Parts: sequence; C-alpha cells; structure tokens
Amino acid sequence: MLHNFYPITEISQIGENIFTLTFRSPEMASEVRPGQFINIRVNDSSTPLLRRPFSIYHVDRGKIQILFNTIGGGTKILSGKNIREFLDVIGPLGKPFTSNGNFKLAILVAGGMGVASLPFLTTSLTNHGISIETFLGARTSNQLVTKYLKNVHIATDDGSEGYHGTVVEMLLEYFRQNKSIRPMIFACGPPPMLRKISAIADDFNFPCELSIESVMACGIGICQGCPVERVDSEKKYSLVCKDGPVFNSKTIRIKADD
Amino acid sequence: MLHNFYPITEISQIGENIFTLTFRSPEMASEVRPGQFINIRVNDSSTPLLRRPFSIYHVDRGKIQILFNTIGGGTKILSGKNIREFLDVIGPLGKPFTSNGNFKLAILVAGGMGVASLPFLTTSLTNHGISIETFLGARTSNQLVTKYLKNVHIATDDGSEGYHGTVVEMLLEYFRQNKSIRPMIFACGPPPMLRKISAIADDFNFPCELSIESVMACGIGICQGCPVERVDSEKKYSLVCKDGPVFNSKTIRIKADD
Amino acid sequence: MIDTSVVLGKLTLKNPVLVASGTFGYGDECLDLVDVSRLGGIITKSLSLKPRIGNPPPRIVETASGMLNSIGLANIGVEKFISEKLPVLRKLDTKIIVNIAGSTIGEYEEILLQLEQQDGIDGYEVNVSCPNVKEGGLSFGTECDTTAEITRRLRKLTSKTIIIKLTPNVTRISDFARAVADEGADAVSLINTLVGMAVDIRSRKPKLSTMTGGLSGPAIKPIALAKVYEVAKAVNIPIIGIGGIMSANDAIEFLLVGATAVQIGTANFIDPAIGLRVIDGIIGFCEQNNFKSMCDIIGAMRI
Amino acid sequence: MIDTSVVLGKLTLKNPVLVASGTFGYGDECLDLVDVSRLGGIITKSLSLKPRIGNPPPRIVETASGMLNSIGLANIGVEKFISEKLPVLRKLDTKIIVNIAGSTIGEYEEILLQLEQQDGIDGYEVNVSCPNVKEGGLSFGTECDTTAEITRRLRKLTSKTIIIKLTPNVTRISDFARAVADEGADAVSLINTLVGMAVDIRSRKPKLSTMTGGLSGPAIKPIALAKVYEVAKAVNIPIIGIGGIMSANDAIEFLLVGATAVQIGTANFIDPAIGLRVIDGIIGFCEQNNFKSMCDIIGAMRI
Ligand SMILES: Cc1cc2nc3c(=O)[nH]c(=O)nc-3n(C[C@H](O)[C@H](O)[C@H](O)COP(=O)(O)OP(=O)(O)OC[C@H]3O[C@@H](n4cnc5c(N)ncnc54)[C@H](O)[C@@H]3O)c2cc1C
Ligand SMILES: Cc1cc2nc3c(=O)[nH]c(=O)nc-3n(C[C@H](O)[C@H](O)[C@H](O)COP(=O)(O)OP(=O)(O)OC[C@H]3O[C@@H](n4cnc5c(N)ncnc54)[C@H](O)[C@@H]3O)c2cc1C
Ligand SMILES: Cc1cc2nc3c(=O)[nH]c(=O)nc-3n(C[C@H](O)[C@H](O)[C@H](O)COP(=O)(O)O)c2cc1C
Ligand SMILES: Cc1cc2nc3c(=O)[nH]c(=O)nc-3n(C[C@H](O)[C@H](O)[C@H](O)COP(=O)(O)O)c2cc1C
Ligand code: FES
Ligand code: FES
Repeated sequence: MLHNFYPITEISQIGENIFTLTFRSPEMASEVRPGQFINIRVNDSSTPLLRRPFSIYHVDRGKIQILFNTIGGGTKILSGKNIREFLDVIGPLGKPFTSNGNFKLAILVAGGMGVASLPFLTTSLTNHGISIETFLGARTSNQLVTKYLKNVHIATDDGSEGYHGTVVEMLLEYFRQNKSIRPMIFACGPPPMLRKISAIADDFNFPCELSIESVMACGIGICQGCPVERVDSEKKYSLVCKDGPVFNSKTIRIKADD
Repeated sequence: MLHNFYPITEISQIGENIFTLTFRSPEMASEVRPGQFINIRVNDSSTPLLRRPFSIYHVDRGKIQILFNTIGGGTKILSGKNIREFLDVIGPLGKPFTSNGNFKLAILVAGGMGVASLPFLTTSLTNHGISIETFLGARTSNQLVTKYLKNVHIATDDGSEGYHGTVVEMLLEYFRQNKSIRPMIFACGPPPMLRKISAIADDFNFPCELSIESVMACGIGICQGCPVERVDSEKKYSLVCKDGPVFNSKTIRIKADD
Repeated sequence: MIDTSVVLGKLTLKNPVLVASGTFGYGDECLDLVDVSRLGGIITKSLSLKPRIGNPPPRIVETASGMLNSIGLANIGVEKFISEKLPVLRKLDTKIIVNIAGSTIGEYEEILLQLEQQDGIDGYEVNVSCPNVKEGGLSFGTECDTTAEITRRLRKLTSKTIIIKLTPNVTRISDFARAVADEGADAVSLINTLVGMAVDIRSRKPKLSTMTGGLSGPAIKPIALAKVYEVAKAVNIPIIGIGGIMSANDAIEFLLVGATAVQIGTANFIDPAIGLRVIDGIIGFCEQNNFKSMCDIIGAMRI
Repeated sequence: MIDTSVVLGKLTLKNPVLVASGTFGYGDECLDLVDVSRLGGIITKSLSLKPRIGNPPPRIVETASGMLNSIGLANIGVEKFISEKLPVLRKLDTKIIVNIAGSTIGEYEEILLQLEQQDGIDGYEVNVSCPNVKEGGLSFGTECDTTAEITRRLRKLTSKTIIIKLTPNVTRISDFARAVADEGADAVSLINTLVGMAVDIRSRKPKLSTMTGGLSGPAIKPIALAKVYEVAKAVNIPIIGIGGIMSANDAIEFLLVGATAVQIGTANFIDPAIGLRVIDGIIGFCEQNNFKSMCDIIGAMRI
C-alpha cells in the first residue's frame, strides 16, 4: 500500500459523462493486481471530504489508468484535472480477482461502470492462457466502453446496440446455448445484477467472484464503515475495502436494495 | 442591485499572485460607480460558503474588470476560472466615492490591493476635469499595479522601486513640499495606513474619503455582520457593505488592529 | 396543480418555505432582488424592546461549510419597527412573522403587547435561544422551566400563532418542545445556531469579539435534521425545520423527517432569492413523484 | 530544540498529537503507511467486553465538510485485543491508550480489570458518549451522575491514567468535566461525535441504517473548540481537544484555547499520516514564534 502524489499524464472524455485518467507511478503499477482499487483525494478542501475509490482500469508501462463516470461533486472535480497536476492516491487496496485459478474459460460480466475493472483482469487472464467471453450491459449504446476487452457480447436496455435487454438475460441465454462449458464467472456492476449473477452461478454450480461497492470512509480497513453481510462464516460482516472488494459469490449476501 | 450569471471574457495573471478578471454585463456596467463593489460566488460548493467581495477595477464597453490577489481558497478558485464560464455576481453594491465634489485636485492613495478601486475612480475624476496625483505603496516592485492610473508616485517597503518607505511617509513629504494645494484625498488600503491617512487629512484639514474592508456575510445589509465604529453620530455602528465601503474619514473610527 | 399550502397553528402559509430570523433583515431590504410575495412567510430579525447596537466587530467568521456569527441582536427595536418597517411589510402578499427577543420575561411581554396593537402581523416567533446575548438568550433557552414560563405568559397575551424557536444547545430538545406544546405554543421552530468558536493562530486571538458565536450553514444540517426528527417523535404541534438548507433537496429532507415548514437562513446571504428556488424545487419534486400536496411529504420518511 | 512533550495525568507524551478512537483501528493496521512511533499516542478503537458485530450497513454518509457514522462499536472484544493486538502494540515506541466502552457500569469494570493484568497499556480512555449504541453510549454520557459514577468506580481499579471522553450532546459539558475531575479522572477528552442525520430523498429512507449517527470532521470544529474552551475555564485537569482537526493550524487552535493535547479522528481516513504532518506543523509554528515548549501555546489565547 502506497500513499503519494503522482503526475497525471492523460485525461480524456470518452463518452457522455465518462472519462479516463492516467497517472504515472511505476511503484504502484508493479504492485497492483486486477480487481484492486485506489483511493483518490480529488482536492484539498473539505467538500468533498472523503477520498473516492476507483477500480484499476488499465496498467501500462508504469502508468495506471482509471475509468469513471461523473455522477457527483467528487468525480466532477476529478474530470476537471489537468495533465501534469499531481494526484493524491492511496493504493493498491483490497483483494484482487483470482486470475490464475483452476479454470480454462473466464466469463466476465459487467453492468454500467462495473466494466472499469475488466480490462486489467482481461490482461491478466490472457497472460495465464485463459479464454475469455465478456458480457457487457449498459443503458444505451453511448454508455458502452469496450476497449481492451475480448469477445464482447453487448446488451443495452434500450436495444440501441446488441442484445435488447439486460446483460443477465443475455448471459443466461448464452449458458443455455453452451451447455458444456465450465467457466469461472467474474462479475462487477450494480447490486441487483450481482445478486442475479450470484444466483445463476449457484444454479449452474460455476465458481464466481463478485466485485462489490460500498460507501467507504477510509478504504484501508480502519473505520469499519463498509460492511457486507457474510453467509458462510461465524463472522457476520466482512469489510468491502479490506476483505473485498472481490468476494467469492458464495460467501456474501447482497441486499435487495443496496 | 443585480444578481445574475455573467460570461467571463478575460482572465490574466499580471503579477505574482495578482490577477485580473473581466466579465460582460452591460446592465451592471451602466449602473456601477467608482468605489462600489461586487460580490462573487466562486463556486457552488459549500467551501468557501460565502461570496467574496471585490472592488470595481475598470469598466469598459459593457464589461467589468476586477483586480485581485490570491490570498486564500476563494481567490485561488477564482484565479482558475476559464473564459466563457459564467460568474455568479451580485452588484453593484455599496456607496461610491464622491467624484464630482467641490475640489480641483484629487490625491489618490493606495496600499497593496487597495489600488483596485483607483482606476475606475481615475476615469470618473478625469471626466469631471479634476487633476489627479496617485500615491501607491507596495511591499516590493512586483506587487505594483499602475495601469489606468495618472501621475503615479511609487513607494516600496524594500526600496525596489520609487521611494524607499511607506506610501504615508511619501505622501507627507509631498504635502510638505506642496504647501498651497487644497486637494481631496481618496484612500484605500490596509487599516493602519488608512488610520494614518485619516489623521493626516485631519491635520491638514483636507476632505478625505476612505474605502474600507470588513469580513462580510451578505454584502447587502441584511446580516449586520460588517459594522464599523462611527464617531460622528448617535448611531454607534455603520455597515461597511451598505453605508460604505466609502466613508468620509471624519465619520468612522478605524481600530488599531483591524 | 400541487397544493403547496401548509398550516401552522392558526396560520395557513401558501407554501412551506420561510426566511429565517436575522438572515433577511426586516423583510424590506431585498424587495428589488426577490419577489417576496412568493415566499411562504418572512420571519423578521429579532426585535428587542429598545434598539440594540450589537457586538463589536468582528462579528462574522467563515468555517468549514458554515459560519459563526456574533451579531449580538443588533436591531432597531420594536418602536422603530412599528413605525418604519411594518407599514411596508403589511403590503406584502406573504405572512409576516415577527421574531421577538427579550432580556427578561417581562420584556418579552412588553414587546408582544406593543405588537399586538398593530395590524399586519400574522404571528410571532419567540427567540429564547440566541447564544450571543449574555443577559438573555442562552440562559432562557437552555432551561426548560423558563422556556415553558415564557410560553405560558405570552400565550395569555395573544391569540395569534406563537412559534417557540428552540436552541440545539441542550441535552434533550424534545423535552423543551413538549414543555412549550403543553403551554399552548402553536408550533416550534428549530434549530437556532450552535455555540461555536474560532481562533486566529497568528494573532492568537478569538476570531469573534465575543469569543464564541453561533454556528450556521450546511455544516449543521445533519444536527438540525436529527433534532427535528427527535422533536417530531415527541410532539403533535407543527415543526419548522431550520439549519443549513441550501437547496430544495435539503428542505425536502426536513419535511420528510417531520417538519411542516422550513426556514432558510445563511443561504440567503449567498443567494437572496434562494427561497424561491427552493419552492420551485419542492414543486418539481412533487411533480416527479406524483405528490398532490405537502401532506404527501411531511413526515413521509420510510423507516 | 523545541520541547514538544506534554503531561497527561501520570503520562508524559512525546508530543501532543494522538489519533482518536475508532479512526486508526487498533493501531497496528497502518504500520506500513505511518511511522506511528512519531505520534504522541494511539487511542484504540473502543473495546467492549464481548466482540460486537456493529450496525448493519450503510454505516457512513458524507455531509458538508463532515461525515456521519453509525459503526455501532464494531470491535473484536477485550480478549482478542489482548491476545492479538496488544503484543504488536507493546513494541511500538508510542503511548498506547485503550478506549473502553461498556453497556453497564459493571462491564466497564470488567474490561478494565482484564486490561489491568496486561503489560504495555499506558492509560485508558473511557467512552461514555458513543451515540450509536442504545444500551450504553448516549444514556451514560448525557447523565452527569452516571458519568461521575463510572469514573469513581474505575478510579478504584487502576492507578494508570484515566481519561474520560465527554459527549458534546449535553447542555453544559463543563458540569460533566467538573464531576469527573472531582472523581479523580486524570484528564478529559472532547468532543465525541454530535448526533446527526441524513435522508435520501429519492428512496425517502434515512441514509444510515440506524437513522441517526455521529457527526465528525471539519464541520464540527467550531463546536469542539467552544466546548474545549468552556471546559478549560471550568477544570484544572488536562484536556485533550478533538473535533475536525485537519491540519497543524487546527490543532494549534485547540491548544490555544486550553487543550494540552489533541486527537485526530476523521482526518486519518483522508490521510493516514496526517498525525505526523500535524506534529511537524506545530514544531514549525513554534520555531516561527520562538516558542520553546508546548507550555508557550497551551491556553495562550489572548483575550
Ligand atoms: C471499490 C470501488 C471501486 C469503484 N470503481 C469505480 C470506477 O472504476 N469507476 C467509477 O466511475 N466509479 C467507481 N466507483 C464508484 C465511485 O467511487 C463513485 O462514483 C464516486 O465515489 C462518486 O463520487 P462523487 O463525489 O462524484 O459522487 P457523490 O456526490 O458522492 O454521489 C453522487 C450520487 O451518487 C451516489 N453514489 C455515490 N457513490 C456511489 C456508488 N459507489 N455507487 C452508486 N451510487 C453512488 C450517491 O449516493 C449520490 O446520490 C467505485 C466504488 C468502489 C467502492
Ligand atoms: C468591499 C471590499 C472590496 C474588496 N476588493 C478587493 C479587490 O478589489 N481585490 C482584492 O484582491 N481583494 C479585495 N477585497 C478583499 C477580498 O474580498 C478578499 O481577499 C477575499 O475575500 C479573500 O478570499 P479568499 O477565500 O481567497 O481568502 P480567505 O480564505 O477568506 O482568507 C485567507 C486569509 O486572508 C485573510 N483575509 C480574508 N479577507 C481579507 C481582507 N479583506 N483583508 C485582509 N485579509 C483578509 C483571512 O483572514 C485569511 O487569513 C475586498 C474586500 C472588501 C470587503
Ligand atoms: C447572521 C445571523 C443572524 C441571526 N440572527 C438571528 C436572530 O436575530 N434571531 C433568531 O432567532 N435567529 C437568528 N439567527 C439564526 C437563524 O435564524 C437560523 O436559526 C440559523 O442560522 C440556522 O439556520 P441556517 O443554517 O439556515 O442559517 C441568525 C443567524 C445568522 C447566520
Ligand atoms: C468512523 C468513526 C468511528 C468512531 N469510533 C469511536 C469509538 O469507537 N470510540 C470513541 O470513543 N469514539 C469514536 N469515534 C469518535 C472519534 O474518536 C472522535 O471523537 C470524533 O470523530 C471527532 O473527531 P474528528 O472530527 O477529528 O473525527 C469515531 C469516529 C468515527 C468517525
Ligand atoms: S472503508 Fe473504512 S473499513 Fe472499509
Ligand atoms: S455584510 Fe451583511 S450587513 Fe454588511
């Protein structure tokens, strides 16, 4: 875990309210693993007060890239940063995906900005010689980000591109049509989607890892602010920032209205 | 008094931590008079919470210009604004200088950023056919802003330009050397300077107007937050934002450590 | 059409948005910037029996998302208010609620009696809680018995709406609300400012001439909401929520936890027309959610 | 060389900067990010007799310049603390102050007795004020007699430094400080969080699972300063100032109004090494002003 100020080398708007930002940190780049996140202080005022967590989107030659949506004050400030400004970052944080397990095919599923953690995972899986099928869901076509991904299947709520429907429905159809596969699932997206993916993984008995989000105060396990309910242990809660954000889908309970 | 959003047409750094900013508002430009100020909301977050007051520096063809020093959070945000952004402004506010009185010669005195209200006053006095001598004091030469001014006499604390000493000392010498003049004095600057100028005006029996500052919450006379002690009336306090910021030097008491 | 009206005691407001005492002058200063007739009501600056010059400067300090004030109840006094301000206010198409502040219980009575003889006043808000004035403010508002006593005595003198404005600087604000409700107060308003302080480390002096002052603004909104929620569970009289409201969303939070109306304070300094924007925003929220009237929002938090 | 040491009861700290309970874990989590041996001391997360799982999510909400938490005293319990954490903490070159929180007075005693048998604990901070736990927290800390009673009973059990951590959610915090000083507390620390609330207007639900939570961060600094100032005038035992400290300047404000030391809370979440920066800043301030020791700052506000 590092805490330092790193120079911004790139910032671009790549879609409606969607940005990428790259900063240079060879130390962090060499430490970080897919599924982990970083915690950014967007300015030095007290609004916003807390850091903002972002998944590692892409890592390349000492540089780390994030992909984000401007949904509120913090991400808006971030989107207004300039090249050569220094970014206050703590990371890498959290537990990574299992990208070198006992499986040949990886099914990557993302809804909305959940896609942010897939490219880095794709790189890592590819390095381990694992095949990948990627399922992306978005509200509409201009919310899709497919860069760095492999074998992408697209679903949009409004049918503006690909399958007209949810990514979960598309995935179910895929599973019905490909009965013999024994993939490992990696999913990242809004809680209702993750709940359904988790149930599907159970039904098919596929191993499955979910990357979940939570409001966070510290991001490093010292505030106890980010509990997620466990189903498998004597402990009632795990911490998303420290024990996650990636969890085996069998170990946690995703609440209906999270 | 207007409250609206006006497009920024210019923003430039003209010295160490010194900036000018111009916005377009023909309505406000036609209303405003020298010595008045405007109250700017620098962003829409709650830090800083309150508006920031600035003197009218210059008015030209429907555009209003301010001159400011980046001394804290609010002015720093202001200095980072871009052309074509809209600025949230209330103004014009306060009582103006008496620029068309019964006098032939005006002595303008400013310390530090107090110079900000002199150019607009200069224009107005010139239009009324009044002669002007301007006395500027600054810490050092790169803090001097002399644009739009007439007959400028410079004093710097470190002697890097002009008279080596305070603007008050320089002014006193000028008065000693020019015994026959009957000027009106207009002064703007830090409280210790204004206190001395006020005493000098008394000694020489010159009419004198001071433009003073105060912490302000509202700037429009509704919060009672900006009192200045009076010496001439049954009222104990006047409000800087509404009864000032320009006061006849005989009417107010400037506190030693204001 | 959404019915935005709300009822406070004997008073019906056209909408639940008022401007708070001390943050909108006497109501006549902003007439060229704000169409005050669209406001639910105006609460005047606190009036004392005699004019008060207020505290020495500095009276204002900005803090993180808030401000401290130590105005010291600077006001023109009840007489001048009646002769100079009331004639203008009377003509405005909005409810005029006069805020009163005494240094003794007798003074509260005297102020009220003078105002009772005037037309054009729709109700009273009683400031028992201003933390700045040594002789009055703090001690009244932090003692439950005294607060009740003031309410009882004023209740005898008027049949108009009496709103008691409660201080948050107490252990259990609901005790105070219950006590004044029992004494016949028509409504309570809360919160007044919280006692706060700031120090200039360079000069090593307090930043306010009076050491401590009253904290207001967005910083205190969470505290204000919790207090309103506490009081809403304790009393049946209407509550006016105050504290850090900067937007319609903020106001709606107060309505949801149980406030019947809200007052906007510090935000008026930043945007004198904020009240109108808050009203528009509340209407927009109702439209989006198919709410027909304020009753659909007030106390409608889901637990 | 500036003498940065300060004395709290029987304890001498190398400098006046501590990290606050609940905001630095048990002290062992940040060892790779922060050189904790430079801190004046570490206050652990509140320990209860048995482990507590804490409140359901959401536990955190950001507010204007502040945050609300409703952790619900989630902690590993005193036994596991002794077996797993204390061995690590014991080796650190900083003072270890264990914060304890009981649901009954008897529980406070039991926790203390277990800890008294251990080496490596320099003192205790007693949390009588956590507003989140129904059975404990609020009720203890808002009743002066109970707070005094806890102090009296714990004082009998240890000769180590006892710090009573006071809640700001009371009318006169100085009454509480006086009461615990009379019962032999070595120091008081203040403030714990203020009761606050936030509502999500879209879902119309409270943003915290427990409705209300504790407000901390820069928003509360003015309130905390005023409370410390009030207590400093009332008692002679040392005071530890807490609330919204984000910088050395903030910390110096607390020292000037009379705090002997400070604790940094929420700011640790934003910058885990903030404590070290605050220490460096205080030293810089002393150098600039030719102060030789902390005594030159503590209570040195000019009135
Ligand atoms: C481990 C982790 C990894 C993340 N990775 C990414 C990423 O790679 N790219 C990305 O765009 N975002 C990511 N997020 C979410 C991101 O942190 C939030 O979008 C960001 O904090 C919002 O900050 P803000 O100040 O702009 O919005 P705020 O002002 O804080 O919030 C604006 C609105 O959005 C809601 N909101 C805030 N956070 C979230 C959230 N996490 N999910 C849903 N609604 C929310 C708020 O309730 C509010 O209504 C991640 C979150 C976590 C916990
Ligand atoms: C009527 C009026 C006209 C003004 N005209 C101008 C102008 O034309 N150009 C200009 O540069 N400034 C002017 N000022 C001052 C300007 O308003 C402040 O510099 C500004 O508000 C500072 O905001 P900030 O957020 O950057 O600093 P803050 O963060 O608010 O303050 C930073 C530091 O500066 C100190 N400070 C704040 N305001 C002042 C002040 N007014 N005087 C001295 N110290 C202060 C604070 O105490 C603090 O220590 C004027 C002020 C008034 C009242
Ligand atoms: C500058 C100022 C002056 C105030 N004067 C009064 C007053 O005279 N009487 C009163 O009852 N409340 C007074 N208040 C308190 C406000 O009415 C309100 O209760 C408080 O500011 C909290 O609301 P806010 O956060 O929206 O400002 C004053 C507040 C401020 C900021
Ligand atoms: C997430 C969180 C958890 C806390 N847990 C505790 C606790 O267990 N015991 C305690 O005495 N105080 C606890 N506190 C209160 C802090 O120690 C401190 O008193 C308060 O946050 C004010 O300081 P700050 O504004 O610097 O955060 C907690 C505060 C936060 C924000
Ligand atoms: S965010 Fe603090 S423990 Fe997870
Ligand atoms: S700043 Fe509000 S009255 Fe002058």
